[in-house]
Amino acid sequence: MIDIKDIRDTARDMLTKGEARAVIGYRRGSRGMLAEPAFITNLEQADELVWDPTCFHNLSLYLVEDRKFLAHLRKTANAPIAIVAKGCDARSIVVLMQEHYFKREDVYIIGVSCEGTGVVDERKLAPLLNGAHATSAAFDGDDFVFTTAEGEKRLPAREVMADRCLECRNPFPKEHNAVFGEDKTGRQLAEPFAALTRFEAQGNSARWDIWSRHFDRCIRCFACRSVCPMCYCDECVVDSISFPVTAETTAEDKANRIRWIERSAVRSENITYLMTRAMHLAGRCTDCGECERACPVNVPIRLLNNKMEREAREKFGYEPGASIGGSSLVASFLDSDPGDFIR
Amino acid sequence: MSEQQTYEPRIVAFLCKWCSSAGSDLAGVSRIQYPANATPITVPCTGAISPMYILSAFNKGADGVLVSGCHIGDCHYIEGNYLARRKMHLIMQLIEFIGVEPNRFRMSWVSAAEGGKFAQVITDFVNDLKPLGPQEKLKKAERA
Amino acid sequence: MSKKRTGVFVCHCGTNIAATVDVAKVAKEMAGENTVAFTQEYVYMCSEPGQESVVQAIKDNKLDSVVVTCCSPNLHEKTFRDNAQRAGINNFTVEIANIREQCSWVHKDKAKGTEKAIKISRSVVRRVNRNKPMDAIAVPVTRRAMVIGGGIAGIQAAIDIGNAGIEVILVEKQATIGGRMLQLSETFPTLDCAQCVMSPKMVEVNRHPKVKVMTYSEVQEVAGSVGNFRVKVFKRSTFVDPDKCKLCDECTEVCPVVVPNEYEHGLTARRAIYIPYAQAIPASFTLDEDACLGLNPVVCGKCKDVCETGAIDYDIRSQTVTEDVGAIVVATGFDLYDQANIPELGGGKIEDVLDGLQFERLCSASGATHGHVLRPSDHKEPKDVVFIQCVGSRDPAKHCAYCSKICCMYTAKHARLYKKHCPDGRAYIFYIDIRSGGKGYEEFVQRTMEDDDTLYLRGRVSRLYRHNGKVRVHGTDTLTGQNVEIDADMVVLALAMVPSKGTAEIAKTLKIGRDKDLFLAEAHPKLRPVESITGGIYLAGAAQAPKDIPETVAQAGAAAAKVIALLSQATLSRSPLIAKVRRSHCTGCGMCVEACPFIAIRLEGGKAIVNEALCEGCGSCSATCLRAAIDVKNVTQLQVYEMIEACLA
Amino acid sequence: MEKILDKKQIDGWIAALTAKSQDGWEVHAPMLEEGIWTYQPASGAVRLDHPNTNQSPKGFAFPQREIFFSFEQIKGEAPRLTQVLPKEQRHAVFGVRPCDGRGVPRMDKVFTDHVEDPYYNARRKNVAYVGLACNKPPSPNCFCLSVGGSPVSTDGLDVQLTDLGDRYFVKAITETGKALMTAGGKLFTDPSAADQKQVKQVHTDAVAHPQRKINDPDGAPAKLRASFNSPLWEEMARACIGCGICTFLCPTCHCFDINDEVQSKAPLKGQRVRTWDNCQFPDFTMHSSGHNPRENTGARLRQRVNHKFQYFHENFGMHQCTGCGRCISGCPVGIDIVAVVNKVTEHAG
Repeated sequence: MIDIKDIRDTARDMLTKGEARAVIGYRRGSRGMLAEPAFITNLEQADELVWDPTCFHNLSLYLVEDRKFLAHLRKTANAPIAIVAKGCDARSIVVLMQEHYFKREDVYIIGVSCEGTGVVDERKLAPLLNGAHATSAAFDGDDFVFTTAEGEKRLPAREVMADRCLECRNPFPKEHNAVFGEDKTGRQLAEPFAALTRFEAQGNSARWDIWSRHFDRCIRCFACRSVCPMCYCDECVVDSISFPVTAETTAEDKANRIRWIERSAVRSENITYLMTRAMHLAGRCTDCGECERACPVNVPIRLLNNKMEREAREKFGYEPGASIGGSSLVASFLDSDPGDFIR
Repeated sequence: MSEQQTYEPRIVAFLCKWCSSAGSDLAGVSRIQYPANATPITVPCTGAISPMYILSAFNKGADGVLVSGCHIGDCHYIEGNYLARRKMHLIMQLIEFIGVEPNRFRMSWVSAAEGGKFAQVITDFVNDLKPLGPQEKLKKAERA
Repeated sequence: MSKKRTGVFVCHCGTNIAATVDVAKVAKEMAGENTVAFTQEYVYMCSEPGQESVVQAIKDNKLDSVVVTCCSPNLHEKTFRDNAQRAGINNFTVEIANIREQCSWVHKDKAKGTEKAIKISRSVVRRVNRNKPMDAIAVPVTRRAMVIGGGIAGIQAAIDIGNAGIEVILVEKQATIGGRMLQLSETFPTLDCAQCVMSPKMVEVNRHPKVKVMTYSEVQEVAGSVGNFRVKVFKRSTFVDPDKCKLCDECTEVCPVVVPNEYEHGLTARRAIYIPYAQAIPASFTLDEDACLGLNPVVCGKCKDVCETGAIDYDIRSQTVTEDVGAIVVATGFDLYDQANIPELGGGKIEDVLDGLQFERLCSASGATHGHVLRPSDHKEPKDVVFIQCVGSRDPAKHCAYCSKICCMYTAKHARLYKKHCPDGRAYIFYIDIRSGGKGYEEFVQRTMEDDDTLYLRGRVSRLYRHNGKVRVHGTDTLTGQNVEIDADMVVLALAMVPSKGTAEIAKTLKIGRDKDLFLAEAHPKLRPVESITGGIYLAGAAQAPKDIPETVAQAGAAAAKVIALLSQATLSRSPLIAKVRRSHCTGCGMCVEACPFIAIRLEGGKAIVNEALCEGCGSCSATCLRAAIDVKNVTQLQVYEMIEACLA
Repeated sequence: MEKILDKKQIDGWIAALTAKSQDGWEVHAPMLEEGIWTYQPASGAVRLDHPNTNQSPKGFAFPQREIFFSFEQIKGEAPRLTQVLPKEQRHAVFGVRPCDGRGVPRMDKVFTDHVEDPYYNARRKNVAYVGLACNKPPSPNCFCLSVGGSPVSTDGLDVQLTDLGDRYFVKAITETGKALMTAGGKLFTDPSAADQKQVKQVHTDAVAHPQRKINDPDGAPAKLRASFNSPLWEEMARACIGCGICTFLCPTCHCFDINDEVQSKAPLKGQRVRTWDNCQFPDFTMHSSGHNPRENTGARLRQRVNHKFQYFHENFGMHQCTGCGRCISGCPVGIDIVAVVNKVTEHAG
C-alpha cells in the first residue's frame, strides 16, 4: 500500500532542494470523489496531493503542455519537472522521450505502482451505488472503499476497475526516479486484450453494425485527442484546431493545408478521424485509456488502439514505451514481418 | 441485367514508380487486357504511401484500394517496401476490424517484369470487389 | 499569385491511343479544369511537328505548365521536359499522363477506356497544378572509383578506368586477385590456357599507377550517393609483409596446421600459412588467423622463427580504411550451387563425384595433380567419366529456374580435356539440350561430339551412388527412351552458377537490388544492363547474371566506360525531387530519421534536416511522419490527395 | 390546461402525435444506448426515467451540422447557389429537463433577437418541448437554482410533465402545448384535488433538494468584469485540455463555424455548411497572422465563463448558464464552472 505521505514528502523534498520547479500530481477536486490534476509549486500545496482510485489522468499530457508553454515563451527550464506516474503514464513518458519531446533529465518521475488494482471506472461504479454519489474513494488491498451519503461502501476492485487496468500487463512504472508501492508486474486480473478479444469474436458485419453506431455518435469534441499525451502535434493532420503559424509559415503553407476530412461531425468524417488517430497511435499508445474515459458519448476508442497494440505485439514483437532508445513501430521493420497478405 | 453485372467498382491503385508502374507498362506493351476499373496513381515508392491515402480514397468513395510495389528485396530504395509492408498490414487490420470487407484493400508485389501478374492482380481485385457492391461504409455522404 | 496556366496535349499515338480512347473527349474534359488554359490533340505528339506545336503553344499561350497525355513517362518524359525548357519554362512543371500502356493498350471498351483516360489525365493535371519549378541539384564529383571483386571482371574494369587516368581501388576478399578465372585450366572454345591469359592481366593491374589493389579486404559500409561515396573497407591482416616476403616457402614447411585448401576446392590441403597459387598477386604468403594456433610465439611461432627476412609479424593488425570514391563497380562473381541441395546426386558426399571447378583444378597444370586427371579416391586415371549438365539449373520446381549459360560449353571442354589426358577413356555427357550460342561455340561442341567421340545422352540423371568401387549413374536417354546405367570412375556435375557467397550482404551494404534469382539487378534489362538501380554503382560479370569470359570482359569494359563518363563531369546533377521539411510542423520526433533508407535526415536543433546530397526522394519519411511535416517535392501529400480526388471525381 | 396521464398511456399519446399524417409530429425521447442517454425517435416503450440526456436538446433547432446552400460553378460561368432550408417537419421532444427548457429562450435570444437566422427559425418554429420536472436533481452537479432556474421551471417548454409515481401531471405551457395535449384526447383525464396537492408537494420538495451552489450569482457579472485580468484564470485552467466537451454538451453554447465542403473541383461543386464551434479549441480565435488573442487556456476558460455569466447578462439581462452541470460532469480533468465562478467572485471581493 502506498502511503500518500511518501509522495507528499518526495514532492516537498524536490521543491525544497530546488530539484524540481513543479510537481504534477493529483489532488481532490470539487466534484464528488474525483481527483484532478494538480500543479504543485509551493510546499503547502504538497499536502494537497492524493493517491486514490480516481487518479485516472495520464499526467504526462501536462509535460507536453509544459514544453509547449516553454517553447512559446522561448524559455528553457531551469530545473526538471516532477510528475506522478502510473505504469501506463510512465510508458507514455518513455514514448515521448523516444520521440525526443524532452530529455530524460528534464523529468523526475515519481512512480506509483497500481499494485493489485488500478483506477475505477465510473460507469461500472454508478449502478453499484444505487443512485448515490460517492464523495471519496480509497484503495484498500484488493478493494476500493467509497464514501457516500449513505455511508461507506466497500467493493472488490475487480468489479469496478477500468478494463484497461484489469487487462494491464505492466502496472508498475519501470522508468522512474523514485517509486512507491509494490511491483506486481505479472499479476493477471484479466486476459490481456480481453475486451478486444470479446469484440473481435463477432463477425465482420456485426462489428460494422456496432462501429457504425459509434461513429455516428461521435461529436468530434476531440476530447480523445486533447487528453492524449501522444497527440502532441501542433496541428492535427485531420482537423486542425491549432494551425501552428510561425515566422517560417508562408501564405502558401496556410493555403495548402490538406482537408483530409471535413469539420462536419458525420459518420464518414468521424471514421476517418478515429482511424487516422488509431494509425498514428500505433506503437505509441501505452493504453492509459484516457481517450475512452474522456469520450462524452462512450465510443470505445480503446478497442481501436488495442487492436493496433496487439497487432504490433503479435506480428512485429513491438511493445510501446519499452525503452527510450527503442525504434519506432512504423519507422522500422523486420525481415520477418508478415507479408502473407500481399499478393 | 442484374445490378451486380452493371456495377463497376472504382479502384484507386497506388503504384510504385520502379516496379509496379513499370509492370503495368509491360502489361500495356504486351497488350494484356484487364478491366478498366483501376485508376493508377504513381508514387516514388510504396514506402511513400501514407495510410492517410488509403483512408482518404475510401472517404472519397473508392470501392477498392490497391497498393502495389516491388518485391521484397527489390525496392529501388532498398527498404521502402519493408516499411510499407508494416504500415499496410496495420491499416488493413484496422479497416477489417471496424467491419469493412477486407477484400476492399489489397496489396501486391508486381515487378517491372510482371506485366501478366499486374493484369491478373487487377482482374482478381475487380472480380473480388464486384460481389461486395458499392463501398458505402467509409464514403462521404453526397449530402447528409 | 497569378493563376496557373496549364496546357494539356493529348496524343493519339496514331490509333494506339485513339482506337480505345476518345481523345477529343479527353481534351474537352481537361479544358473544363480551372487551371487549364489550352488543350490540343495531335496524331503523334512526339513527332517533330508535334513537339514543335507544344513549344509554340507554350509560347503563344503563356503556359506555365504542361501535361502530355500519351505513353509511359519512361519513354517521353524527357522529350517533353526538354521541349518545355526550349520554350522557356521549367522542365519540372511538365508531367506525363500515361494513357497508352496503362489504358488504351490494355482495354478494349472505348467508353470505359475514355473514362479511365480522363481520370488519369485529370489527376495529372491536378498534380501539375502544384508542381514547383525546380533546378537540378549540382553535386561535385569525387574523381576516384572503386571496383569490388578482383576476378577477371574487376581486373578488366579497374584497368580500363585506370587507363582513363582515374584512380581506382580494387578490393578483393581473397588473398589473391584472379578470381574464378585463375582457377580454370583451359578456356573454351579456343582451349587457350586460362592462367596464361590471366597472369599478365593480374600483373598489369597490380602495377598500374592508377590502381591500388587491396586483397584480403572487404567492403564494410557505404554511405553517400552517386559522385560521392564514402566506403569503409576492412583490411584483414595477413601477418606477412609482402615487401619482405621472398616466397621461399620455408614457413609452410614448418607450419604444423593442415586445413583443406579452399583454392583447390578441397582437393588438397594447405597450411595455416600459405600462398593460394604460385601466380598469386600480391606475391606474398598469408597467415590464416583462424587456422593458426595462436599468433603467439609461446604457442607456436615456428613460421616467424624460420622466416629469414622477418616478413612475418604477428602484431600487424587488421584495419578499416575509408576511401572516398565517385563510382563503384561491383564484380563479385559467382559460386557453384551447393551440392548439398541435391541429395539424389549424392549431396556432395560421394567420392569421385566432382563439381566443374574441381575438375578444372584437376586439369590445371598448377593444380593438385599438376594437370593429370586422376580420380581423388585412388589417384588412378578414370576410364569412364560421366559429365552431367544442368545440375541445379533449369529446375524451377526444386532448384534454380534459370539456365546457367556456360555449362554446355565447359562440359564439352571438360570432355575434350579429359580425352586429351586419357585418349582411351570414355566420356559421357547427360544433357537436356545444347545451348552453344557464341562465336565458335557450336563448332566447338560439334568437334567434341565428332572428333573426340564423346557420347552425348539426352536426358536427366536420376541417381548416383557408390557401387563396387565405382559411381553408378542411373539416367535416361530420352531419345531412345532407354534407361541408362553407367558405372563411372568419375562423375562431373555442371552445377548451376549462383551469386557468390556474400552477394546478399554486399547488395544490402551498397543498397542495390537483386533479381528473383538473387543476382545483382540491373537498372533496366535492355537499356541499362550494366547499371544497378542505385546511381553511380555499376555491375560487371557473373554477379549480375551467369555469363562467360568474353561477355564478362565486355560488361566490365562497359561498366568502366560508364564510370569514366560519370567521373568526367565536373559536377553531377541530381534530381531535385527530394524531401523537404515543413519546419513549423516538425516536432523532431526522429521517425523520419529512422525510416530514411539513405541516412539522409538528421535532427538539428529539434528539427529534421534533409541532406540534399543523400536524399533519393523515396518518400519513406513523408509516409512515416505523423504530422505531414516532410514531403517529397512535386509529389507532396497535397498533390497525391488531389490526385485521389481526381481519380474518384 | 392541466391533465393527468397514466404512465402506461404515454406511448399512446406519442402514437397519436405521430399518427396524424398531415401535420404529424416526429417524437423524440431519451433512450439509453451504450450507457448514454440520447434523444432518439420514439417508437413505443418511452419511459422518461432518465437522469438527464447526455447532450442537450439544442440540436433540434441548432444542429451540429447544417447545410446553408449548395453551389456549383462551371468554368467560365457564374456560380449557381441553391439555398437548402430544413425540411418542414415538426418535432416534439419529450423529457426535456427544466434547465434545458431554459436553454431554449436563451438560444432564441441569440438567433432571433438582433438578427433573424433563417435556418434556426425554420427549425425552431417546428420544435415543441415536452418538459419533465426534476423531482430531485438528476446529477450531483445540478445548480439550476443558482442561475435563476428551478427544477420545476416551465421556461422554454410547451408542456410540463411532473412524475407522480404511476402517472404524470401534465400542464400545457403554450398554445402548441395545448395542441399537443389535445391530440392525446381521451388519454388524458382531469386531475383530482389530491393530484393538485401532490404536484404542489413534489414541486416544493424538488426545490428544497440540496444542489451545488453559486454563491453570488447576482454579483457575478460585475465581479467577473472586474476580474478580467485576474491571475486565477490561468491557475484554474491549468488542467484544461482544450477539448469541446463542455461547449458541445451545453444547452446554450451556440458558437458556430462556416465552411465550404467541396465535392468536386471541376466543375466546382459543394455545400456551405455550418457546424458547431467551440471557444475552448485553441484555434477558435486564431488569426491568420498567427496571432491569437486568447492564446492560453486561462483566456479561453474566462471567455466561456464570462460569456455565461457576464457578457450574456449584459446583453440580455439573464445568465446564459442554466445550471445543468453537464460541463462539470463531462470535463475529463475536473474543470468546474461552479467552483470557478465562486472562486473568481470571492477573490473579486
